[in-house]
Amino acid sequence: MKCRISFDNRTMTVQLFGEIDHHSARLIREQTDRLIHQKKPRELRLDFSSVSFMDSSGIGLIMGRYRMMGLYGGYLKAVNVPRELEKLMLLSGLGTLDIIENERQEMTSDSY
Amino acid sequence: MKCRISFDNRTMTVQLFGEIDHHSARLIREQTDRLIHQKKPRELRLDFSSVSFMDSSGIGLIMGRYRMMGLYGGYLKAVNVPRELEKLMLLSGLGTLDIIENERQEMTSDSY
Amino acid sequence: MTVINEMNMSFESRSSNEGFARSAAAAFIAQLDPTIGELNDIRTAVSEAVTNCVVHAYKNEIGKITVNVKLLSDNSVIVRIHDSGCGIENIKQAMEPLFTTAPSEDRAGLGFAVMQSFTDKVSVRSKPGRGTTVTLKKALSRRLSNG
Amino acid sequence: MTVINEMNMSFESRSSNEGFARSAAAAFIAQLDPTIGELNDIRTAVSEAVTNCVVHAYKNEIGKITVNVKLLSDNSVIVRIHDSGCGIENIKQAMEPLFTTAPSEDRAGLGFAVMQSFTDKVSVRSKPGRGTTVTLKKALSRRLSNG
Ligand SMILES: Nc1ncnc2c1ncn2[C@@H]1O[C@H](COP(=O)(O)OP(=O)(O)O)[C@@H](O)[C@H]1O
Ligand SMILES: Nc1ncnc2c1ncn2[C@@H]1O[C@H](COP(=O)(O)OP(=O)(O)O)[C@@H](O)[C@H]1O
Repeated sequence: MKCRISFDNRTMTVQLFGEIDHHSARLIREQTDRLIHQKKPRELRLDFSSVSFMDSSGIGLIMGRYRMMGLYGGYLKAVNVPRELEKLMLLSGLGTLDIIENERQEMTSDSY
Repeated sequence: MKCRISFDNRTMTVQLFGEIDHHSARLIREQTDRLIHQKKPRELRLDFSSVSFMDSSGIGLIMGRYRMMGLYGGYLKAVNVPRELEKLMLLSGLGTLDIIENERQEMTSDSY
Repeated sequence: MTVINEMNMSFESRSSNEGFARSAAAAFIAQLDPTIGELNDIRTAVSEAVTNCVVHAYKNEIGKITVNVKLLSDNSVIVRIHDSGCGIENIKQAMEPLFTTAPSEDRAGLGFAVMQSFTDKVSVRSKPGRGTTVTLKKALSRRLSNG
Repeated sequence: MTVINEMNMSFESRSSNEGFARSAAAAFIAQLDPTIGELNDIRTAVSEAVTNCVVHAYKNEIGKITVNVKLLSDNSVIVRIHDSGCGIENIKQAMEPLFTTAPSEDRAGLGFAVMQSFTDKVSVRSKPGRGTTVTLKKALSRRLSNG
Protein backbone atom coordinates (compact mmCIF):
# COMPACT_ATOMS: atom_id res chain seq x y z
CA MET A 1 0.00 0.00 0.00
CA LYS A 2 1.44 3.27 -1.09
CA CYS A 3 -0.18 6.65 -1.33
CA ARG A 4 0.55 9.61 -3.56
CA ILE A 5 0.12 13.04 -2.05
CA SER A 6 -0.31 16.23 -4.05
CA PHE A 7 -1.15 19.86 -3.29
CA ASP A 8 -3.20 22.36 -5.21
CA ASN A 9 -3.44 25.68 -3.46
CA ARG A 10 -4.74 24.79 0.03
CA THR A 11 -6.15 21.44 -1.05
CA MET A 12 -4.18 18.32 -0.16
CA THR A 13 -5.11 15.20 -2.15
CA VAL A 14 -4.10 11.73 -1.00
CA GLN A 15 -4.45 9.07 -3.70
CA LEU A 16 -4.73 5.73 -1.94
CA PHE A 17 -3.70 2.44 -3.56
CA GLY A 18 -4.40 -1.22 -2.90
CA GLU A 19 -5.63 -2.61 0.40
CA ILE A 20 -6.38 -0.45 3.43
CA ASP A 21 -6.18 -2.37 6.67
CA HIS A 22 -4.64 -1.85 10.11
CA HIS A 23 -1.18 -2.60 8.68
CA SER A 24 -1.27 -0.23 5.74
CA ALA A 25 -3.28 2.45 7.58
CA ARG A 26 -0.31 3.06 9.88
CA LEU A 27 1.94 3.88 6.95
CA ILE A 28 -0.67 6.13 5.35
CA ARG A 29 -1.26 7.89 8.66
CA GLU A 30 2.43 8.59 9.13
CA GLN A 31 2.79 10.05 5.66
CA THR A 32 -0.32 12.19 5.71
CA ASP A 33 -0.17 13.50 9.28
CA ARG A 34 3.31 14.90 8.85
CA LEU A 35 2.19 16.88 5.82
CA ILE A 36 -1.08 18.00 7.40
CA HIS A 37 0.86 19.45 10.34
CA GLN A 38 3.36 21.12 8.01
CA LYS A 39 1.05 22.55 5.38
CA LYS A 40 -2.23 22.95 7.26
CA PRO A 41 -4.43 22.50 4.18
CA ARG A 42 -8.02 23.78 4.15
CA GLU A 43 -9.31 20.69 2.38
CA LEU A 44 -8.07 17.10 2.60
CA ARG A 45 -9.27 14.91 -0.26
CA LEU A 46 -8.88 11.14 0.20
CA ASP A 47 -9.22 9.51 -3.21
CA PHE A 48 -10.39 5.87 -2.97
CA SER A 49 -10.59 5.15 -6.71
CA SER A 50 -7.64 2.69 -6.60
CA VAL A 51 -8.52 0.99 -3.31
CA SER A 52 -9.25 -2.72 -3.77
CA PHE A 53 -10.02 -3.60 -0.15
CA MET A 54 -10.83 -1.79 3.07
CA ASP A 55 -11.91 -2.83 6.55
CA SER A 56 -12.87 -0.80 9.64
CA SER A 57 -9.25 0.30 10.07
CA GLY A 58 -9.90 2.47 7.03
CA ILE A 59 -12.88 4.00 8.82
CA GLY A 60 -10.62 4.74 11.78
CA LEU A 61 -8.14 6.32 9.38
CA ILE A 62 -10.80 8.58 7.87
CA MET A 63 -12.30 9.54 11.25
CA GLY A 64 -8.88 10.35 12.70
CA ARG A 65 -8.03 12.66 9.76
CA TYR A 66 -11.53 14.17 9.93
CA ARG A 67 -10.98 15.18 13.54
CA MET A 68 -7.50 16.47 12.80
CA MET A 69 -8.73 18.62 9.92
CA GLY A 70 -11.47 19.96 12.21
CA LEU A 71 -8.84 21.11 14.71
CA TYR A 72 -7.19 23.19 11.99
CA GLY A 73 -10.52 24.59 10.79
CA GLY A 74 -10.33 22.58 7.61
CA TYR A 75 -12.46 19.74 6.30
CA LEU A 76 -12.16 16.30 4.73
CA LYS A 77 -13.74 14.70 1.67
CA ALA A 78 -13.71 11.02 0.69
CA VAL A 79 -13.90 10.95 -3.10
CA ASN A 80 -14.30 8.30 -5.79
CA VAL A 81 -15.44 5.66 -3.34
CA PRO A 82 -15.82 2.33 -5.21
CA ARG A 83 -19.16 0.58 -4.96
CA GLU A 84 -17.64 -2.31 -2.94
CA LEU A 85 -16.65 0.07 -0.14
CA GLU A 86 -20.05 1.75 0.10
CA LYS A 87 -21.50 -0.97 2.34
CA LEU A 88 -18.69 -0.39 4.84
CA MET A 89 -18.89 3.40 4.64
CA LEU A 90 -22.65 3.40 5.21
CA LEU A 91 -22.41 0.95 8.11
CA SER A 92 -19.85 3.21 9.76
CA GLY A 93 -22.15 6.22 9.84
CA LEU A 94 -19.76 8.24 7.70
CA GLY A 95 -22.75 8.98 5.49
CA THR A 96 -24.23 11.29 8.11
CA LEU A 97 -21.04 13.39 8.31
CA ASP A 98 -21.44 14.53 4.70
CA ILE A 99 -17.85 13.78 3.77
CA ILE A 100 -18.46 11.28 0.98
CA GLU A 101 -18.58 13.04 -2.35
CA ASN A 102 -21.67 11.74 -3.98
CA GLU A 103 -21.39 9.87 -7.24
CA ARG A 104 -25.02 10.53 -8.03
CA GLN A 105 -24.17 14.22 -8.30
CA GLU A 106 -21.62 13.48 -11.01
CA MET A 107 -24.14 11.38 -12.85
CA THR A 108 -26.71 14.15 -12.74
CA SER A 109 -24.34 16.72 -14.20
CA ASP A 110 -23.45 14.17 -16.87
CA SER A 111 -27.04 13.81 -17.90
CA TYR A 112 -27.59 17.51 -18.60
CA MET B 1 -11.11 -23.38 -14.90
CA LYS B 2 -13.41 -23.68 -17.84
CA CYS B 3 -12.58 -24.24 -21.47
CA ARG B 4 -14.43 -23.24 -24.62
CA ILE B 5 -14.28 -25.64 -27.53
CA SER B 6 -15.03 -24.72 -31.13
CA PHE B 7 -14.70 -26.42 -34.51
CA ASP B 8 -13.77 -25.02 -37.89
CA ASN B 9 -13.72 -27.65 -40.58
CA ARG B 10 -11.40 -30.35 -39.17
CA THR B 11 -9.70 -28.04 -36.70
CA MET B 12 -10.73 -28.24 -33.06
CA THR B 13 -9.78 -25.23 -30.91
CA VAL B 14 -9.75 -25.40 -27.13
CA GLN B 15 -9.63 -21.99 -25.49
CA LEU B 16 -8.25 -22.50 -21.97
CA PHE B 17 -9.04 -20.16 -19.08
CA GLY B 18 -7.49 -19.47 -15.68
CA GLU B 19 -5.21 -21.86 -13.87
CA ILE B 20 -4.11 -25.22 -15.26
CA ASP B 21 -3.08 -27.67 -12.58
CA HIS B 22 -3.73 -31.32 -11.76
CA HIS B 23 -7.24 -30.42 -10.52
CA SER B 24 -8.39 -28.41 -13.52
CA ALA B 25 -6.51 -30.59 -16.05
CA ARG B 26 -8.84 -33.48 -15.24
CA LEU B 27 -11.90 -31.45 -16.17
CA ILE B 28 -10.27 -30.17 -19.36
CA ARG B 29 -9.19 -33.70 -20.28
CA GLU B 30 -12.69 -35.07 -19.83
CA GLN B 31 -14.22 -32.39 -22.02
CA THR B 32 -11.65 -32.50 -24.81
CA ASP B 33 -11.13 -36.26 -25.05
CA ARG B 34 -14.80 -36.99 -25.56
CA LEU B 35 -14.91 -34.58 -28.48
CA ILE B 36 -11.62 -35.77 -29.97
CA HIS B 37 -12.96 -39.33 -30.04
CA GLN B 38 -16.25 -38.17 -31.54
CA LYS B 39 -15.04 -35.74 -34.16
CA LYS B 40 -11.53 -36.99 -34.90
CA PRO B 41 -10.17 -33.55 -35.87
CA ARG B 42 -7.04 -33.23 -38.00
CA GLU B 43 -5.67 -30.36 -35.94
CA LEU B 44 -6.10 -29.66 -32.22
CA ARG B 45 -5.28 -26.09 -31.25
CA LEU B 46 -4.82 -25.41 -27.54
CA ASP B 47 -5.07 -21.66 -27.01
CA PHE B 48 -3.22 -20.50 -23.88
CA SER B 49 -3.86 -16.76 -24.23
CA SER B 50 -6.15 -16.65 -21.15
CA VAL B 51 -4.13 -18.99 -18.95
CA SER B 52 -2.85 -17.26 -15.80
CA PHE B 53 -1.00 -20.19 -14.23
CA MET B 54 0.27 -23.60 -15.28
CA ASP B 55 2.40 -26.29 -13.68
CA SER B 56 3.72 -29.62 -15.00
CA SER B 57 0.20 -31.07 -14.96
CA GLY B 58 -0.40 -28.80 -17.95
CA ILE B 59 2.59 -30.37 -19.68
CA GLY B 60 1.09 -33.79 -19.00
CA LEU B 61 -2.19 -32.55 -20.45
CA ILE B 62 -0.50 -31.35 -23.63
CA MET B 63 1.62 -34.51 -24.02
CA GLY B 64 -1.39 -36.78 -23.52
CA ARG B 65 -3.41 -34.93 -26.20
CA TYR B 66 -0.33 -34.89 -28.47
CA ARG B 67 -0.11 -38.68 -28.32
CA MET B 68 -3.85 -39.07 -28.80
CA MET B 69 -3.84 -36.84 -31.88
CA GLY B 70 -0.92 -38.88 -33.25
CA LEU B 71 -2.98 -42.06 -32.96
CA TYR B 72 -5.64 -40.51 -35.17
CA GLY B 73 -3.08 -39.22 -37.67
CA GLY B 74 -3.70 -35.64 -36.59
CA TYR B 75 -1.49 -33.10 -34.85
CA LEU B 76 -1.52 -30.61 -31.99
CA LYS B 77 -0.51 -26.96 -31.73
CA ALA B 78 -0.09 -24.89 -28.55
CA VAL B 79 -0.90 -21.32 -29.54
CA ASN B 80 -0.73 -17.90 -27.89
CA VAL B 81 1.52 -19.11 -25.08
CA PRO B 82 2.02 -16.26 -22.58
CA ARG B 83 5.57 -15.29 -21.76
CA GLU B 84 5.23 -16.55 -18.15
CA LEU B 85 4.56 -20.10 -19.37
CA GLU B 86 7.51 -20.19 -21.76
CA LYS B 87 10.00 -21.14 -19.03
CA LEU B 88 7.90 -24.19 -18.17
CA MET B 89 7.29 -25.17 -21.79
CA LEU B 90 11.01 -24.98 -22.63
CA LEU B 91 12.02 -26.94 -19.53
CA SER B 92 9.59 -29.68 -20.52
CA GLY B 93 11.20 -30.27 -23.88
CA LEU B 94 8.00 -29.37 -25.71
CA GLY B 95 10.11 -26.98 -27.76
CA THR B 96 11.75 -29.88 -29.60
CA LEU B 97 8.38 -31.33 -30.66
CA ASP B 98 7.59 -28.25 -32.77
CA ILE B 99 4.09 -27.86 -31.38
CA ILE B 100 4.42 -24.34 -29.95
CA GLU B 101 3.36 -21.77 -32.48
CA ASN B 102 6.14 -19.30 -32.48
CA GLU B 103 5.40 -15.72 -31.53
CA ARG B 104 8.54 -14.51 -33.26
CA GLN B 105 6.98 -15.65 -36.52
CA GLU B 106 3.98 -13.41 -35.91
CA MET B 107 6.25 -10.52 -35.10
CA THR B 108 8.24 -11.04 -38.30
CA SER B 109 5.14 -11.04 -40.45
CA ASP B 110 4.05 -7.89 -38.63
CA SER B 111 7.23 -6.10 -39.56
CA TYR B 112 6.92 -6.63 -43.31
CA MET C 1 -24.44 -30.66 7.82
CA THR C 2 -21.23 -32.37 6.81
CA VAL C 3 -17.84 -30.75 6.36
CA ILE C 4 -16.71 -31.24 2.77
CA ASN C 5 -13.33 -29.56 3.12
CA GLU C 6 -11.31 -28.01 5.92
CA MET C 7 -8.17 -25.96 6.36
CA ASN C 8 -6.11 -24.79 9.33
CA MET C 9 -3.45 -22.15 9.46
CA SER C 10 -1.40 -20.47 12.13
CA PHE C 11 0.86 -17.45 12.01
CA GLU C 12 2.33 -14.75 14.23
CA SER C 13 0.40 -11.67 15.30
CA ARG C 14 2.32 -9.30 13.04
CA SER C 15 0.25 -6.69 11.26
CA SER C 16 1.85 -7.69 7.96
CA ASN C 17 0.04 -11.04 8.28
CA GLU C 18 -3.43 -9.45 8.25
CA GLY C 19 -3.45 -9.31 4.46
CA PHE C 20 -2.15 -12.84 4.16
CA ALA C 21 -4.79 -14.24 6.51
CA ARG C 22 -7.80 -12.79 4.69
CA SER C 23 -6.35 -13.70 1.28
CA ALA C 24 -5.68 -17.28 2.31
CA ALA C 25 -9.15 -17.70 3.80
CA ALA C 26 -10.68 -16.25 0.63
CA ALA C 27 -8.54 -18.50 -1.59
CA PHE C 28 -9.83 -21.55 0.28
CA ILE C 29 -13.46 -20.46 0.17
CA ALA C 30 -13.19 -19.58 -3.54
CA GLN C 31 -13.62 -23.34 -4.15
CA LEU C 32 -17.33 -22.96 -3.42
CA ASP C 33 -17.62 -20.45 -6.27
CA PRO C 34 -19.00 -17.56 -4.16
CA THR C 35 -19.99 -14.27 -5.75
CA ILE C 36 -17.39 -11.50 -5.68
CA GLY C 37 -19.54 -9.69 -3.12
CA GLU C 38 -19.75 -12.71 -0.83
CA LEU C 39 -16.02 -13.28 -1.03
CA ASN C 40 -15.35 -9.63 -0.24
CA ASP C 41 -17.69 -9.83 2.77
CA ILE C 42 -15.78 -12.81 4.14
CA ARG C 43 -12.43 -11.21 3.42
CA THR C 44 -13.53 -8.12 5.35
CA ALA C 45 -14.92 -10.03 8.34
CA VAL C 46 -11.79 -12.20 8.61
CA SER C 47 -9.64 -9.11 8.41
CA GLU C 48 -11.51 -7.57 11.37
CA ALA C 49 -11.15 -10.67 13.53
CA VAL C 50 -7.45 -11.17 12.74
CA THR C 51 -6.71 -7.48 13.26
CA ASN C 52 -8.33 -7.68 16.70
CA CYS C 53 -5.90 -10.45 17.65
CA VAL C 54 -2.96 -8.30 16.51
CA VAL C 55 -4.18 -5.05 18.08
CA HIS C 56 -6.01 -6.17 21.23
CA ALA C 57 -5.27 -9.78 22.14
CA TYR C 58 -1.48 -9.45 21.85
CA LYS C 59 -1.08 -5.74 22.52
CA ASN C 60 2.63 -5.52 23.26
CA GLU C 61 3.78 -8.97 22.30
CA ILE C 62 3.87 -11.35 19.36
CA GLY C 63 1.58 -14.35 19.81
CA LYS C 64 0.07 -17.10 17.73
CA ILE C 65 -3.13 -16.72 15.75
CA THR C 66 -4.91 -19.75 14.31
CA VAL C 67 -7.60 -19.73 11.65
CA ASN C 68 -9.79 -22.71 10.83
CA VAL C 69 -12.03 -22.71 7.76
CA LYS C 70 -14.72 -25.30 7.09
CA LEU C 71 -16.72 -25.66 3.89
CA LEU C 72 -20.08 -27.31 4.53
CA SER C 73 -22.25 -29.41 2.25
CA ASP C 74 -25.06 -26.83 2.34
CA ASN C 75 -22.77 -24.30 0.63
CA SER C 76 -22.02 -22.41 3.82
CA VAL C 77 -18.74 -21.49 5.43
CA ILE C 78 -17.51 -21.43 9.02
CA VAL C 79 -14.37 -19.47 9.87
CA ARG C 80 -12.93 -19.67 13.37
CA ILE C 81 -10.25 -17.19 14.46
CA HIS C 82 -8.45 -18.00 17.69
CA ASP C 83 -5.85 -16.25 19.83
CA SER C 84 -4.31 -17.05 23.20
CA GLY C 85 -4.10 -13.40 24.16
CA CYS C 86 -5.55 -11.19 26.88
CA GLY C 87 -9.19 -12.20 26.40
CA ILE C 88 -12.31 -10.05 26.71
CA GLU C 89 -13.84 -9.19 30.10
CA ASN C 90 -17.25 -8.07 28.86
CA ILE C 91 -18.12 -9.60 25.51
CA LYS C 92 -21.52 -7.91 25.24
CA GLN C 93 -19.97 -4.48 25.69
CA ALA C 94 -17.09 -5.29 23.33
CA MET C 95 -19.55 -6.12 20.58
CA GLU C 96 -21.42 -2.82 20.83
CA PRO C 97 -20.83 -0.61 17.81
CA LEU C 98 -18.28 2.17 18.44
CA PHE C 99 -17.02 0.57 21.66
CA THR C 100 -13.24 0.36 21.64
CA THR C 101 -10.53 0.14 24.27
CA ALA C 102 -7.94 1.63 21.92
CA PRO C 103 -9.33 4.94 20.61
CA SER C 104 -5.88 6.51 20.53
CA GLU C 105 -4.82 4.12 17.78
CA ASP C 106 -7.52 5.16 15.35
CA ARG C 107 -9.67 2.14 16.14
CA ALA C 108 -13.22 2.91 15.07
CA GLY C 109 -14.84 0.37 17.41
CA LEU C 110 -16.57 -1.15 14.40
CA GLY C 111 -14.78 -4.49 14.08
CA PHE C 112 -17.56 -6.61 15.55
CA ALA C 113 -20.24 -4.52 13.85
CA VAL C 114 -18.60 -5.21 10.48
CA MET C 115 -18.29 -8.94 11.23
CA GLN C 116 -21.97 -9.01 12.13
CA SER C 117 -23.22 -7.17 9.10
CA PHE C 118 -20.89 -8.97 6.64
CA THR C 119 -21.64 -12.52 7.82
CA ASP C 120 -24.77 -14.34 9.02
CA LYS C 121 -23.67 -15.18 12.54
CA VAL C 122 -20.84 -14.15 14.85
CA SER C 123 -20.16 -15.95 18.10
CA VAL C 124 -17.46 -15.06 20.58
CA ARG C 125 -15.98 -17.17 23.36
CA SER C 126 -13.36 -15.65 25.56
CA LYS C 127 -11.59 -16.20 28.86
CA PRO C 128 -9.75 -13.21 30.34
CA GLY C 129 -6.06 -14.00 30.42
CA ARG C 130 -6.54 -17.09 28.25
CA GLY C 131 -7.69 -15.98 24.83
CA THR C 132 -10.56 -15.47 22.44
CA THR C 133 -12.27 -17.49 19.72
CA VAL C 134 -14.47 -15.75 17.17
CA THR C 135 -16.64 -17.91 14.91
CA LEU C 136 -18.11 -16.51 11.71
CA LYS C 137 -20.79 -18.29 9.69
CA LYS C 138 -21.97 -17.36 6.26
CA ALA C 139 -24.24 -19.10 3.76
CA LEU C 140 -23.31 -18.66 0.13
CA SER C 141 -25.88 -18.34 -2.63
CA ARG C 142 -26.29 -21.48 -4.68
CA ARG C 143 -25.49 -20.85 -8.27
CA LEU C 144 -26.21 -22.90 -11.35
CA SER C 145 -22.58 -22.84 -12.45
CA ASN C 146 -21.70 -24.80 -9.33
CA GLY C 147 -20.23 -28.12 -10.39
CA MET D 1 19.93 -16.22 9.22
CA THR D 2 16.96 -15.38 11.39
CA VAL D 3 13.33 -16.13 10.66
CA ILE D 4 11.41 -12.86 10.46
CA ASN D 5 7.98 -14.37 9.88
CA GLU D 6 6.51 -17.85 9.70
CA MET D 7 3.26 -19.51 8.73
CA ASN D 8 1.86 -23.04 8.97
CA MET D 9 -1.11 -24.50 7.25
CA SER D 10 -2.69 -27.92 6.92
CA PHE D 11 -5.44 -29.20 4.67
CA GLU D 12 -6.77 -32.39 3.15
CA SER D 13 -5.25 -33.99 0.05
CA ARG D 14 -8.12 -33.01 -2.24
CA SER D 15 -7.13 -31.79 -5.68
CA SER D 16 -9.32 -28.71 -5.19
CA ASN D 17 -6.87 -27.60 -2.48
CA GLU D 18 -3.91 -27.42 -4.86
CA GLY D 19 -4.91 -23.93 -6.00
CA PHE D 20 -5.53 -22.77 -2.45
CA ALA D 21 -2.16 -24.01 -1.24
CA ARG D 22 -0.07 -22.20 -3.84
CA SER D 23 -2.17 -19.02 -3.51
CA ALA D 24 -1.83 -18.96 0.26
CA ALA D 25 1.93 -19.56 0.14
CA ALA D 26 2.27 -16.78 -2.45
CA ALA D 27 0.10 -14.41 -0.38
CA PHE D 28 2.38 -14.94 2.61
CA ILE D 29 5.59 -14.48 0.61
CA ALA D 30 4.19 -11.37 -1.10
CA GLN D 31 5.16 -9.53 2.12
CA LEU D 32 8.79 -9.61 0.99
CA ASP D 33 7.83 -7.71 -2.17
CA PRO D 34 9.12 -10.31 -4.65
CA THR D 35 9.00 -9.69 -8.39
CA ILE D 36 6.05 -11.12 -10.28
CA GLY D 37 8.40 -13.67 -11.83
CA GLU D 38 9.78 -14.80 -8.48
CA LEU D 39 6.30 -15.15 -7.04
CA ASN D 40 5.18 -17.17 -10.05
CA ASP D 41 8.22 -19.45 -9.68
CA ILE D 42 7.35 -20.15 -6.05
CA ARG D 43 3.68 -20.63 -6.85
CA THR D 44 4.63 -23.20 -9.50
CA ALA D 45 7.10 -25.10 -7.30
CA VAL D 46 4.63 -25.26 -4.40
CA SER D 47 1.93 -26.47 -6.77
CA GLU D 48 4.20 -29.34 -7.90
CA ALA D 49 5.01 -30.44 -4.36
CA VAL D 50 1.41 -30.26 -3.14
CA THR D 51 0.12 -32.06 -6.24
CA ASN D 52 2.60 -34.87 -5.57
CA CYS D 53 1.08 -35.33 -2.13
CA VAL D 54 -2.41 -35.53 -3.65
CA VAL D 55 -1.47 -37.78 -6.57
CA HIS D 56 1.30 -40.00 -5.19
CA ALA D 57 1.52 -39.85 -1.40
CA TYR D 58 -2.20 -40.41 -0.80
CA LYS D 59 -3.13 -42.28 -3.95
CA ASN D 60 -6.49 -43.78 -3.00
CA GLU D 61 -7.16 -42.00 0.25
CA ILE D 62 -7.54 -38.52 1.72
CA GLY D 63 -4.67 -37.57 4.03
CA LYS D 64 -3.27 -34.46 5.65
CA ILE D 65 -0.82 -32.13 3.92
CA THR D 66 1.06 -29.49 5.90
CA VAL D 67 2.90 -26.50 4.48
CA ASN D 68 5.33 -24.37 6.45
CA VAL D 69 6.64 -21.09 5.06
CA LYS D 70 9.52 -19.14 6.59
CA LEU D 71 10.64 -15.66 5.56
CA LEU D 72 14.30 -15.08 6.40
CA SER D 73 16.16 -11.88 7.17
CA ASP D 74 18.35 -12.26 4.07
CA ASN D 75 15.24 -11.91 1.86
CA SER D 76 15.00 -15.61 1.15
CA VAL D 77 12.15 -18.02 1.57
CA ILE D 78 11.91 -21.61 2.78
CA VAL D 79 8.79 -23.63 2.01
CA ARG D 80 8.38 -27.10 3.50
CA ILE D 81 5.66 -29.41 2.17
CA HIS D 82 4.94 -32.49 4.23
CA ASP D 83 2.73 -35.53 3.84
CA SER D 84 2.31 -38.72 5.88
CA GLY D 85 1.64 -40.80 2.80
CA CYS D 86 3.31 -43.75 1.07
CA GLY D 87 6.80 -42.28 0.94
CA ILE D 88 9.43 -42.64 -1.80
CA GLU D 89 11.58 -45.77 -2.12
CA ASN D 90 14.26 -44.31 -4.36
CA ILE D 91 14.52 -40.54 -4.05
CA LYS D 92 17.35 -40.18 -6.58
CA GLN D 93 15.34 -41.98 -9.25
CA ALA D 94 12.15 -40.09 -8.35
CA MET D 95 13.93 -36.80 -8.94
CA GLU D 96 15.12 -37.71 -12.42
CA PRO D 97 13.33 -35.72 -15.13
CA LEU D 98 10.57 -37.68 -16.88
CA PHE D 99 10.52 -40.39 -14.21
CA THR D 100 6.97 -41.06 -13.03
CA THR D 101 5.15 -43.96 -11.43
CA ALA D 102 1.78 -42.75 -12.75
CA PRO D 103 2.14 -42.31 -16.53
CA SER D 104 -1.46 -43.41 -17.10
CA GLU D 105 -2.71 -40.30 -15.33
CA ASP D 106 -0.99 -37.85 -17.65
CA ARG D 107 1.83 -37.20 -15.20
CA ALA D 108 4.76 -35.77 -17.12
CA GLY D 109 7.38 -36.83 -14.58
CA LEU D 110 8.53 -33.21 -14.40
CA GLY D 111 7.39 -32.21 -10.91
CA PHE D 112 10.82 -32.36 -9.27
CA ALA D 113 12.50 -30.93 -12.38
CA VAL D 114 10.21 -27.90 -12.19
CA MET D 115 10.82 -27.46 -8.46
CA GLN D 116 14.56 -27.58 -9.11
CA SER D 117 14.59 -25.11 -11.94
CA PHE D 118 12.09 -22.71 -10.30
CA THR D 119 13.80 -22.52 -6.90
CA ASP D 120 17.43 -22.46 -5.70
CA LYS D 121 17.45 -25.68 -3.72
CA VAL D 122 15.18 -28.69 -3.33
CA SER D 123 15.74 -31.27 -0.63
CA VAL D 124 13.66 -34.38 -0.10
CA ARG D 125 13.39 -36.56 2.97
CA SER D 126 11.19 -39.60 2.81
CA LYS D 127 10.48 -42.84 4.65
CA PRO D 128 8.57 -45.51 2.74
CA GLY D 129 5.26 -46.03 4.48
CA ARG D 130 5.76 -42.97 6.65
CA GLY D 131 5.71 -39.92 4.42
CA THR D 132 7.71 -37.31 2.58
CA THR D 133 9.00 -33.80 3.29
CA VAL D 134 10.08 -31.55 0.43
CA THR D 135 11.96 -28.36 1.28
CA LEU D 136 12.23 -25.55 -1.25
CA LYS D 137 14.59 -22.59 -0.83
CA LYS D 138 14.63 -19.47 -2.90
CA ALA D 139 16.45 -16.16 -2.53
CA LEU D 140 14.53 -13.11 -3.65
CA SER D 141 16.17 -10.17 -5.35
CA ARG D 142 16.65 -7.18 -3.06
CA ARG D 143 14.80 -4.20 -4.37
CA LEU D 144 15.10 -0.55 -3.47
CA SER D 145 11.38 -0.22 -2.81
CA ASN D 146 11.74 -2.70 0.03
CA GLY D 147 10.84 -0.94 3.24
N1 LIG E 1 -9.31 -10.91 20.11
C1 LIG E 1 -9.51 -9.98 21.08
N2 LIG E 1 -8.82 -10.04 22.23
C2 LIG E 1 -9.02 -9.13 23.21
N3 LIG E 1 -9.90 -8.10 23.11
C3 LIG E 1 -10.62 -7.99 21.98
C4 LIG E 1 -10.46 -8.91 20.92
N4 LIG E 1 -11.31 -8.54 19.93
C5 LIG E 1 -11.96 -7.46 20.37
N5 LIG E 1 -11.56 -7.10 21.61
C6 LIG E 1 -12.08 -5.98 22.43
O1 LIG E 1 -13.33 -5.57 21.88
C7 LIG E 1 -13.30 -4.18 21.56
C8 LIG E 1 -14.17 -3.90 20.34
O2 LIG E 1 -13.65 -4.55 19.20
P1 LIG E 1 -14.04 -4.05 17.76
O3 LIG E 1 -15.53 -3.93 17.65
O4 LIG E 1 -13.37 -4.94 16.78
O5 LIG E 1 -13.45 -2.56 17.65
P2 LIG E 1 -11.93 -2.04 17.57
O6 LIG E 1 -11.04 -3.15 17.11
O7 LIG E 1 -11.96 -0.92 16.62
O8 LIG E 1 -11.56 -1.60 18.97
C9 LIG E 1 -11.83 -3.87 21.35
O9 LIG E 1 -11.55 -2.50 21.53
C10 LIG E 1 -11.18 -4.76 22.40
O10 LIG E 1 -11.24 -4.17 23.68
N1 LIG F 1 5.04 -36.82 -1.94
C1 LIG F 1 5.31 -37.98 -2.61
N2 LIG F 1 4.97 -39.17 -2.06
C2 LIG F 1 5.22 -40.33 -2.71
N3 LIG F 1 5.83 -40.39 -3.92
C3 LIG F 1 6.19 -39.23 -4.51
C4 LIG F 1 5.95 -37.99 -3.89
N4 LIG F 1 6.43 -37.02 -4.72
C5 LIG F 1 6.94 -37.64 -5.78
N5 LIG F 1 6.82 -38.99 -5.67
C6 LIG F 1 7.30 -40.00 -6.63
O1 LIG F 1 8.26 -39.38 -7.49
C7 LIG F 1 7.87 -39.52 -8.85
C8 LIG F 1 8.34 -38.33 -9.65
O2 LIG F 1 7.68 -37.17 -9.22
P1 LIG F 1 7.57 -35.91 -10.17
O3 LIG F 1 8.92 -35.55 -10.69
O4 LIG F 1 6.85 -34.83 -9.43
O5 LIG F 1 6.69 -36.38 -11.43
P2 LIG F 1 5.14 -36.77 -11.52
O6 LIG F 1 4.40 -36.15 -10.39
O7 LIG F 1 4.71 -36.21 -12.83
O8 LIG F 1 5.07 -38.27 -11.48
C9 LIG F 1 6.39 -39.72 -8.82
O9 LIG F 1 5.89 -40.36 -9.96
C10 LIG F 1 6.21 -40.55 -7.54
O10 LIG F 1 6.49 -41.90 -7.77
